[in-house]
This record gives sequence, C-alpha cells and structure tokens, in this order.
Amino acid sequence: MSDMPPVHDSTTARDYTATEMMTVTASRALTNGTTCFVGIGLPSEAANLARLTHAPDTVLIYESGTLQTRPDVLPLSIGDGELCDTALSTVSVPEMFRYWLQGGRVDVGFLGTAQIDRYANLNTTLIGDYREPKVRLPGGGGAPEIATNSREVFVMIKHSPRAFVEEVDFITSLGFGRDGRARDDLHPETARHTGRGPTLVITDLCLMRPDPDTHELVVTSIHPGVTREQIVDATGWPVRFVDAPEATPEPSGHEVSTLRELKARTERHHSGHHEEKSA
Amino acid sequence: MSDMPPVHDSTTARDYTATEMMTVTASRALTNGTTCFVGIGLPSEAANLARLTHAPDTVLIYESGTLQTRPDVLPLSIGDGELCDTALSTVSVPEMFRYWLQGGRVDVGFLGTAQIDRYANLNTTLIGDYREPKVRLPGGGGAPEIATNSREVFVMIKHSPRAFVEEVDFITSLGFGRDGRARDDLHPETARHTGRGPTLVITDLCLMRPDPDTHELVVTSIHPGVTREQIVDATGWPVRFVDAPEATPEPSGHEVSTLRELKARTERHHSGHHEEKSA
Amino acid sequence: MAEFLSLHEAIARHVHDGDTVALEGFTHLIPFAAGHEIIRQKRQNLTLIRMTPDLLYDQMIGMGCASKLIFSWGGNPGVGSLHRLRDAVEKHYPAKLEILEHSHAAMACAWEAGAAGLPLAVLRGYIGSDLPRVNQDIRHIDCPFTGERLAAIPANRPDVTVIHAQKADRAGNVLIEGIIGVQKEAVLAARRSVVTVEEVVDSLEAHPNACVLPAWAISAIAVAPGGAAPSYTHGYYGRRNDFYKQWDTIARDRDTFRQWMEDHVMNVEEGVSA
Amino acid sequence: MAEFLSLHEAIARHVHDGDTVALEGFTHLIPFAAGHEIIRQKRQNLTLIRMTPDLLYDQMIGMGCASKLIFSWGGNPGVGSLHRLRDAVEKHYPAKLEILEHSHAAMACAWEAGAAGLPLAVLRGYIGSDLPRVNQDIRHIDCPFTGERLAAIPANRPDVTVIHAQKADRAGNVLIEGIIGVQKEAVLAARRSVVTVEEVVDSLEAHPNACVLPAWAISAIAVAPGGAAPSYTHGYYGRRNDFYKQWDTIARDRDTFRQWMEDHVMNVEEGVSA
Repeated sequence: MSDMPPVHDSTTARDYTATEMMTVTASRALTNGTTCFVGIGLPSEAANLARLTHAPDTVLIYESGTLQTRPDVLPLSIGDGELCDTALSTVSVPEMFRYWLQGGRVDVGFLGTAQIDRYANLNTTLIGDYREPKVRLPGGGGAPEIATNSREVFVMIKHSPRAFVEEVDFITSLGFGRDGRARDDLHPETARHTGRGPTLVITDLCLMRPDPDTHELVVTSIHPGVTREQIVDATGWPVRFVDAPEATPEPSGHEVSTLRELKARTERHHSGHHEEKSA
Repeated sequence: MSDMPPVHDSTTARDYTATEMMTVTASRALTNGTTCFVGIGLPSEAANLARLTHAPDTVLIYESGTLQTRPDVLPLSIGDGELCDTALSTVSVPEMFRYWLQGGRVDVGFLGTAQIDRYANLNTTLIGDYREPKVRLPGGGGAPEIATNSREVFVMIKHSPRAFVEEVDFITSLGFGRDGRARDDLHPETARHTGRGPTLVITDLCLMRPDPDTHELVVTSIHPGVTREQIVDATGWPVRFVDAPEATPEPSGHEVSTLRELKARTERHHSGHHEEKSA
Repeated sequence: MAEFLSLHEAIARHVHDGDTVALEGFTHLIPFAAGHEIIRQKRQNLTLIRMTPDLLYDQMIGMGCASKLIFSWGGNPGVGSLHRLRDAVEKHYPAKLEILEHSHAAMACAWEAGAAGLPLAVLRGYIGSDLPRVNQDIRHIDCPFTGERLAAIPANRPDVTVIHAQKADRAGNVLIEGIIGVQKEAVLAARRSVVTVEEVVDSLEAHPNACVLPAWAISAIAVAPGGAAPSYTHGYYGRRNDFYKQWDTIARDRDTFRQWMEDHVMNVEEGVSA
Repeated sequence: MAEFLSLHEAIARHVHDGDTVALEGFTHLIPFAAGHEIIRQKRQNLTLIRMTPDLLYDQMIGMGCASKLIFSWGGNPGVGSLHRLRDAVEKHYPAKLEILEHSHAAMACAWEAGAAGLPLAVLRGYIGSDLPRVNQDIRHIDCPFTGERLAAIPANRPDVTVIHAQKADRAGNVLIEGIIGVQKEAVLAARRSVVTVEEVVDSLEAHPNACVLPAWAISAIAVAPGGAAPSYTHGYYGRRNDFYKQWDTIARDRDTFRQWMEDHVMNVEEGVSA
C-alpha cells in the first residue's frame, strides 16, 4: 500500500512550493484501488489529487457517510453537498463507523493532526492540562478509531518543533503508544481487528516511517532541496535517519498543474453564496 | 388500549362463523391510532380489518421492515411485496427490531401461537422434548421480543385442549412465566423497557384476560351462543370465569362484509402466478 | 473486488464443503437459483445460517447438503411446516441436523454485529424465554452503567454469504430495493460473498440513500434472471404464492420430494431451475 | 404524534431550562433557525449534545445557554477553532462549561444505542487513546464469547432532539435526504422531538427505502424555510461556506460576537434570522 507507484508523467515540475511537494508526495502514497478513509484538509487534497492523477479508482470515504465519492472540488467541511452528490451511496453516520470503518473495510486511514510524537501518537485534543487547557483543540472526531480500525494509517503534517514533539500532551489517536509497544500486546481478537497503525508520515520536508523494531519515527526520504539540519531543527526530539535516506522524487508538471487547477476550482466554488439547489 | 371502542355500524350481522366472530372481536380491540406490530395469519387479518373499519389510522408494522403499511390484500408471508408497496417506509430488519420494537415504539404486539398456558406463556417451538421433539414447530421468529418489548400483547388462538394447556412444553415467548410472577421481579431498568405482557386473549369462544393478582388467564367475556361448558371442555386447565362475564357483542353486518371482501380479494390475489412487476 | 462469473463458477469457487454459508433474503429476494446450484454441485456438511429457512433451505436440507442449521423461524410462510426440515430434526432423515435456534431480534442483531466487526451482539431479548436453556450461544452481560443484565449472542460471521439483488452496474456495484431484510449486513459480515442479479445496467440510478453494496465489498456477481423465484424481486416479478402452497404437498413425502428435485433442479441447466 | 406548531411555540413547549438537548445534523441540515429560537427564548443551563458543535453551538454557548457539552469534534469545519467554545472552556466565559468528550465512532454508537432502547453502546474503540482517562463515561465490557475487552459508553437519551429536514407531508411524516447523519437515531433516542422543515407537501414521494420519520415518532413540526442556513439543505440551497469563514472573525472577539448576535438573532423575528 505504501510503496511509491511509478510516476506516469515524468516531466518534473519547473517550480513548486514545499506544500505542493508534500501534497503530491502524499498522493503518490495511495495505490490505485485503495479504499481510503479521508480526513478533511491536507489528506483530502492529497487523496483527491491521487484520484485525479495516477489512482483514478481510489475509493474515497468521508465520515459524513459518503461512500466512494468523487468530488469535483475539495470539500470545505467533511459533509459538503458535493460529497453526497458525487458518491456511490450515502449512509448514516452510525453505519459509516460501524459497518465500514469498524467492519474492517478501510485500507488506509488518511489523517492530519495538530501534534505528533516520536512514536507517532496523534494529539488533536488540547495543549496543556486537560482540565485547564492552554489551547483547546477541536478534539478526536473520527481519528481515534480511524487510527486503529484502518489497515494502516498515513499522516500528513507540516514540519515544525511545535508539531513534532517528544511526547504529545494527550494521545487522542494511537500511534504506537508512549513506549512504542502499545500495539504489541493487544488481546488476540483485538489485534486481529486492529491495523498496523501509522506506516508513513508525510511532511513538507521529508517522509518518516516507524522503525520496524522500536516503532520510533525515523526519516526515510528527504525532499529535494531540504537539508538534514532543517529536519533536525523542525523536530522536537533527537530525530534519527535511516542509513541511506532516499531522495523523494520531485513532483511532475502534470501533478502540480492538476493540484493547482483543483485548488483554483475549489476557491471559485467556495467564494460567495451558493443559494442554488445542491441536488 | 384494550378497551372495546364503540361499534359504529350497529346493525348486527345476520350470520357469521365462529372464526369471523373471533376476527371481528380482535379487530375491535385495536384502538384507532394504535401502533401495532402484527404477526402473520389471524392477527394480520384482524389488524387489517380494524384499519378498514373503526380504526383507519391504526399503524401496522410487520417484521419484514415495512412501517405503517396499508395492504389492499392480506399478505401470505410476512414479507409480501404488497406490504412494501403500501408502506410509508421500508427499513432493514435489524433496524426494525432495534429501533422500532426494542426502541419502545410499539403499543400492541399482536401474536398468534400454537400453544398457550394458564399464565399466557406462548409455545411456537415444539411439542415434546427439545432434543427429540414429537412435533417440531417453526420456532420463535419475532415473537419472543414482541412479547416483552411491546407495551402490551394481544393473542389470537382458536380454543382447543391441545392449544390451551396447563403448562406449555416450551416457553418460546413470555406471558407471565411458569408461576405467573416472571414480570414482577425484573431489574428496574429492564422493567422500564418491558411491557405489561398479554392483556387480552381472543379465541373463537371467548375473551380471556390475566387476573390482576395472579396473572392466571380467566374468562372475562363469552361469545354469543357459546356455553361455559364448551369453554371448560376446550381448555386444558380448570379454567376460571370472572364473577360476571360479559357477553361479547356480535359483529356488525359491515364488519363481516368487510372481512369477507378482504378475504375474497386476498384469495383472488394469491391464486395463480404473479409474474407482473410488483412495483 | 467483485468479479463477474457464471453462477456455476461463482458457486464452485466460493462455496466449499464444510463451509458456514448464509443464503439470506427476508421472504423477498431469496437466492433460489444460487441455492439450486449449490445443490447441483452436491455440497456437503454445510452449516446453514438463515433467519427464515423457507423452501430453499427445506430443499438443501432434504438433499443432504447441511449438517447444522442456525435460524430463528423455520416454516413455510402462511402455509405451515417445512417437511424436509422437520424430517431431518424429528427423524434424522436424510441425516441428523444439528440446530441452533434464536429469535428474529437476536439474529438481526447478530447480522448487524457481524457487519460491524464485533464479536457479539447485545440486546434486551429472550426475557423469560426457554431458548437460552437450549442454546449455549445465548449468554448475558451486565451493563456497566445501569447494572441491567442484557442478552448477548455471537455475531454471525459466515465463510460466505449468497444473496440475490435487482441489478449491478458494470463496475460491480449492486442495488437492493424494497424489503431489504438483512442482506447488506449478511454480505458485510461474511468473508466472501456471491450476489446474483436480475440484470447488469450502465447506471444504478439509485436514490442517494438507497441500499447499495459497492463492488469492493463483494467477491463475485452472477447474472441470474428470475433468480429469486418462486420468491420475488421487487420491480421485476411477484411472489409465486401458489407454488409456496403446492410445496406443502411436494415436500411432505420423501419420494415425491426427491422426484421433484430431480426433475426441477438436478436435471436442469443452471438458471432455468426455478 | 406530530403537531404542527409555530417555531416559537414548538421551542416554548418542548425545550425547557435544564434539559438535555441535542440539535443534530452532520454539517448538512443543521437546525440553525430552531437553535436561534432557543437563544431568543433565553434557555439556561442546558446540557448540549452534538457530535460536531459547529457554529450553532458556538452561538448557544457564547450566549450562555449551556452548562455542559457532550461532543466529539468541536471546530469550525475547514476553518479552525470555535472561539466561543474555546473561551468557555479556557476562560470560563460567559460561564464555566463542563465538557464530556467522545470520538465520532463512540457518539455515533451512542445515538444508535439510544434509538435502539439500550442503556449502552459497545464498540472496538478508544484503543490506546487518553480519552478514557478524562471521561468517566468510557468504560469496558468483556465479550463472553471471545474474552475481548470492548469499549462501552452510555446511550444518548436526551430530553429533546431538534433536527431540520427537507419536508413533511400533511400527516406529519418527515423525509430526510442526502447526508442523513445521525438524525433518525437522535430523534428516536429522545423523549421529545422537534423537526423544522423547508416545506409541507401533499406527498413525500419517497423511495421505498428512504430515510423517513413517521408522524408518530415526532412531537412537533415547525415550518422554517431556510432553517438550516448557513449550513445547507440538499435539494434546496447550498452551504454558505463564505459565512463559515467570516464566523472566525465575528466570534474571535466577545463584543463583536455579542453585537452580531443582537443584530442577527436577538432582534429579528423568528424564521428570518439566518
């Protein structure tokens, strides 16, 4: 699932931003035909880019109940009408979480987060103490069970020391736990229904994957033009690199232009009132 | 719910069978507006007769998932196309049992049975020993939970010593238990969600209701032309009568003709192939 | 991902001797054509699951396909007994049939739990019933919030579920309409699934909240027009109520039954057996 | 049985101080008109339940209607924080707000269990999450068949649920289409329910398996055209995404918020407040 598929249009883009690099790289991680439970924001951008480029048969599922949806513009919310209008079917939210996610039908859970730590635990709940928070974040939403019920999880997040912390203030969604071992000693029946957890973290600087033994996130691929120092400075723990990190391939011109068109279409769509009938 | 509503067309039928008497009397037990979970066979006949006579707004629910259905002919099975075609909505069978029955939306569960005993317990499972049955019956179906999750239960069954037994061979669906006390000592939370049980048994000879103290079924109303001896002979336990049993009112001409028309329509509909489109 | 196969191939590939098999459909959309193909391929030792065994399971049991039956109501709807089922239970003919018996509410919850990937279903059920005395799979849990004792049964998780539906599109997505029963749950609860359909169309033209099974939730699709007869397919053909009544006579006698099966199932080609 | 009432009357009669109240709608069909009427009627001390608090609960919390919030994701979708919610949690303004926090999966199951009349919902959830440490309502049960430890939470059982839907027929049956969220469950789980609709029609013209609430499962219906704006009603009008973005500025400052509410909610007549 997380192997990079070949890039079909090999013409390298002449210019692209670090965020575009991140989004294109994330989109490439989705194999055609993958069933992907999509979080809003960056993951939604990357998943739809994949669908519009190398992976047209990627099945996108949003927690609003929209199954196999093909939005023409990116949704602003997880429940935009566009998602329903272009879906194969729209089910109730209890059915979505019970039959489709918990039922084991999701290959990849694709998540954003506010904080991530050394063992890939995700925090979208709060900064500080739970009862007297410094910053209250939106909370778990679908993520706690997406993180455990999907076969594997991809995480997209911009690299910064505030986001990449030694230990998250609060584990909203499980990576590998505070000691990296939380997925190792589950009840056999639970283990049978629990995925591998985060197998890939895509940032604007690099790719990280859990070490096969310790599950600590290590840098496995560095984006073009990025230095090791930049990654070290942007990571809140003494980050390790694999012996020979790969050089992340640059985005193609086709990918960047497809992404820009998608975002421009989206911008036009979401500006101004939409009083017209949505169906 | 179980009080007899006034009969609108007071012209007494000139002739009617004992089965027609039973069906009309059962139909009269349904108050207009009642939400009724209908078993197939006799209860379905009576409930639809009620809808076509004094209780046009009776809401009929069948376990196939058909909510608020108004069949023009009686269904042969619990899932005939006619039930779906004339329903307000058709839901899945899990939803039917979870949200509508267990969710506490049913006023009256209307059941038939093979055997009933002194404490109104119902047996539709088998005669004889469970592992080596003399006669294997179809089994519980919806009845075990209709009997406990409906606010009250009406039972329709023809009077005979084989059907009215001292103690059923197998309690498929709870009346009041082997000692008449089974509904008295439920957990408070269970009790809050459990109905009153069988409040009325309609036979071709009489009406029976549970004694308010002991929950033993006693005869409260005797059909026209029926003797006490007939009832005693047809009941497999020493049956008691209330001090002054009522005389069950005779069916009206309108009720009997409506019932006969319904059955004739049904007979015409169910004979021969129906290869035409059902929707 | 759904593969379009012939009915013969779909059954040969996905239904094996000894499997736990569910052919579902609540009166409506009973997969008779697929069941007859299972009989023709002489599957043995199946554990059959179905809420309402109906004529199809009477035929499969009578032909010796099954060693165990998990069910909640085993009759000929509106007619009476299933004589082949009774003969197996009462007289062990053609073979002993183990039965595991639930209520509809419990079976519906067991399908729901199976689809939801849970090991158990919880319901306020079986209160005062003798069924828990004869079915060791009916247990109880205590609610940690109220202390209430609730019934618990294992989720249904068959090896393969077989259903019939109105139509598939060319990508293999399937639409089910009308009395939808437990079909979606039964497919999602199973390891593998075979869906027979009346026809394949360019577009399902489904209402947004219709009951649709995506191609990636199905193993195989076989086109079987009339595949639910003598039960019915909403929008295509009605129920052959007369046949349900005739079955009472056919199935009452072992030899009459056997002859009927030879004439109408064993010695006919796939797809014309109804 | 559904009574047709004015929105004012429906709220006055069915939503009381101190009630546990759910206004549901998953992005789609959020009952803004009804929520604004609750604010205008100055309800106090409400326990608010909602999976995604969204702008409407930001407004209700900012106006001091709530003392407790049960939720699973409290943000402005695609935009950022709910500033009134944060101010209440972080600075106790305008009053202290107790929060009880779940995941979406758990809340969805809690609605399902509430509709099903069960005291608890069971799910394979919260594995490795810190949420059970801060929410005493997250407990566990052991599966009596497999020994697996599963999460259990109490069913949602509000005093009153308020939703918005496309249309009602004259008998009071209601059709919900598109992203149906948890609305059916939320209505069935509640003691009382208020449904606002875009319009009343002679016939719902609904697909047989559409999401329909019968009149006898609803307490009151109020006609409120545009009643979901600035969220949307599938088939009627789109989502005002621009307003969702503007809300970030409006709600960031206490005074700006208050003034906006005075101008757009408090001093307008019922039904024209969106």
